[in-house]
Amino acid sequence: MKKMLVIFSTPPYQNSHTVEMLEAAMVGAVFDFQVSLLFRDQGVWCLQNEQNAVSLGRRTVGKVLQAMPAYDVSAIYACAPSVNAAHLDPSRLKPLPQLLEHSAQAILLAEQHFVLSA
Amino acid sequence: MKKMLVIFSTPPYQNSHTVEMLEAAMVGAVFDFQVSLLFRDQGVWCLQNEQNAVSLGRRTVGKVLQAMPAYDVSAIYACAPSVNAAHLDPSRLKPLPQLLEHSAQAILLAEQHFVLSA
Amino acid sequence: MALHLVYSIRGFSACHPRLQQEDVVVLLADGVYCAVNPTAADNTQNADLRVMTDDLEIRGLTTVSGKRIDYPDLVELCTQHTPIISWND
Amino acid sequence: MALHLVYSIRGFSACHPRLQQEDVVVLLADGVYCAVNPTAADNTQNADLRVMTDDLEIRGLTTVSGKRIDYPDLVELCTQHTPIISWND
Amino acid sequence: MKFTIAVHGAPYGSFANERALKFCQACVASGHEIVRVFFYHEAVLSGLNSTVPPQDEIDVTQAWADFADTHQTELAVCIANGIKRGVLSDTEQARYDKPSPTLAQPFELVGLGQLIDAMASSDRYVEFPA
Amino acid sequence: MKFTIAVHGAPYGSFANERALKFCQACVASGHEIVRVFFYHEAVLSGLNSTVPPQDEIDVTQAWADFADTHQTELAVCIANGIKRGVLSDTEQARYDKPSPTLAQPFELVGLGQLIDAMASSDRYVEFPA
Repeated sequence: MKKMLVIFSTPPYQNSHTVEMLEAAMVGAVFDFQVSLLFRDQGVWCLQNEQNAVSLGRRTVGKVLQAMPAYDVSAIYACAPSVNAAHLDPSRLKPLPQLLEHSAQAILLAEQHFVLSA
Repeated sequence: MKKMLVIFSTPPYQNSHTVEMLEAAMVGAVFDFQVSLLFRDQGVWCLQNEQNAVSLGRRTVGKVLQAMPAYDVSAIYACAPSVNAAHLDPSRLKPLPQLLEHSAQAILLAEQHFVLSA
Repeated sequence: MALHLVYSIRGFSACHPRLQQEDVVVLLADGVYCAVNPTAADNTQNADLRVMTDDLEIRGLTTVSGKRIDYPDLVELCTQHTPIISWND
Repeated sequence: MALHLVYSIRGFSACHPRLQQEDVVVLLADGVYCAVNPTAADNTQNADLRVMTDDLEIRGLTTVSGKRIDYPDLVELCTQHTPIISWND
Repeated sequence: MKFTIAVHGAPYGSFANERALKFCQACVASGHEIVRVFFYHEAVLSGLNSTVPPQDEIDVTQAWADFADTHQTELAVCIANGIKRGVLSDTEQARYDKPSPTLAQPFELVGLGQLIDAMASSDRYVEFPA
Repeated sequence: MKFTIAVHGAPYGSFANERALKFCQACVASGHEIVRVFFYHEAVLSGLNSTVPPQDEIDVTQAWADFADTHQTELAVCIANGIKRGVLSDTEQARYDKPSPTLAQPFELVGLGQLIDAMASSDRYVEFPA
């Protein structure tokens, strides 16, 4: 089974790439890739609860993210130093990520066949 | 006479905006605006000598910049702290900019009617 | 006095050292993260800060520093200041 | 071992703490500025660095650290490493 | 007061158009005049006549067209930035022998002089980056 | 070896296409196979048939078409990312009742499954960001 990691490093409404890359992750899972997501740097803001992009006329990233487990994208990681730097409470992130230090992220990267960046 | 400042904060080949904004500066000068350029942060790399974008099949930013004085865009400023941070030798920049500290940049901004950012 | 429209955290870092005393700073788009991040907020204590409510709500942000404004307030601020400078680093 | 394609100075900052010992780092596009900037270069001493000659010449950069490569070399490096990761912060 | 508005960010790629539209609506609601909306950089693509936005999402091109229709606002697409990105009026399509015009109504392809001209007669210039 | 290439950056806005083309040329010159070039995000616009590049600058769409012609390479434009940005095949143009098709030959509009499918049969995946 091929392993695919998708990395998110920008805040959710900087551009449309976050939603578009989540779609790629879903399709990867549908095609039986083992898909993981890693949120690092300002990408950790994607996990902030209670987003609502209705007033923008666009899709809400938080809602698309919460549909991921239904598509068998269940490994959701966040960079621990990035979560700290953003002063986010990790227990309130949604979906709840596994926190990884930099060294654990290096190991995660090394395990992949394919790495995509939003 | 209306004063217009164009600010460049990205390196010259990050995207096409640098060349496109230089075109706006030239047209501003043709229409008798008093046009200044300010290069700050990674934008100071636009002033690096001997660029050559022929292998990209695109226009060379350094050459477009050197045509600016012919269009009466003669006030070319660079952020002194940014030039230092990039370890650039200010005497070798082309065209030769006037170096401004942050406080002088604040005064320059305050004098403008219009500020454009690339 | 100038009006500074700050579109990102890095935009605030670029804007901040180039402010004059009477200038007003509007945090909008991803600039609103500066209003929740105490590290950025430290620097903002000298600045007259406004925060776009719309952009806070889109991003799920609630407890923030700075005076909240909406689009009509932003238009009003634009009429009171010149030049208007966008910071999008 | 992974191959890291670094497209910007900030991309290098993001890549560097996530490197493993045998990984190779290619500086290309605006990532080549890391090869002339001693501040960035300090961090690069532990990394096995390659620099795209084409991107140096486009930007007018000459005196740099790191081994220079061209596109055929980059293809060769890609065949020797997996995964291939782009850093474009 | 008179405003010149510049939009720099791509439709669907960025959120610049959505923000600029909200600003323009508030602007006219407060009794101000928008001399011209000028589309530059990737924002020229807001004037493309072939976009199909996802269901339940905003149609940026239509939203600008509706705004312009209601308030008689000029939607000006930079011709130099536009034609290289594929936004062609009937005239430009014929000139360059391309398959079909791609500029949506009521957008117009104009030179950069029209940006400077609008600024010269405006009290304020507000830019919406990507 | 077999490669899947992804391009993410806009033509004329970014330099992603220029870099990806150089990489692809070196790739086939070294005897490797490119299973598919997949255009995503703003790079879908590389498949637009109406772009008019500035004189003396590269024509990105034509350069890809020439490359594909020489090496029988598949140029795949993500259909979801493409139609929202205005890149329409004959079929999509008819389906959405738009004025004209805008997809250049020999680009094709395909689903995301075609990206994953190409990756599944490739040894390497290389991405060219904006």
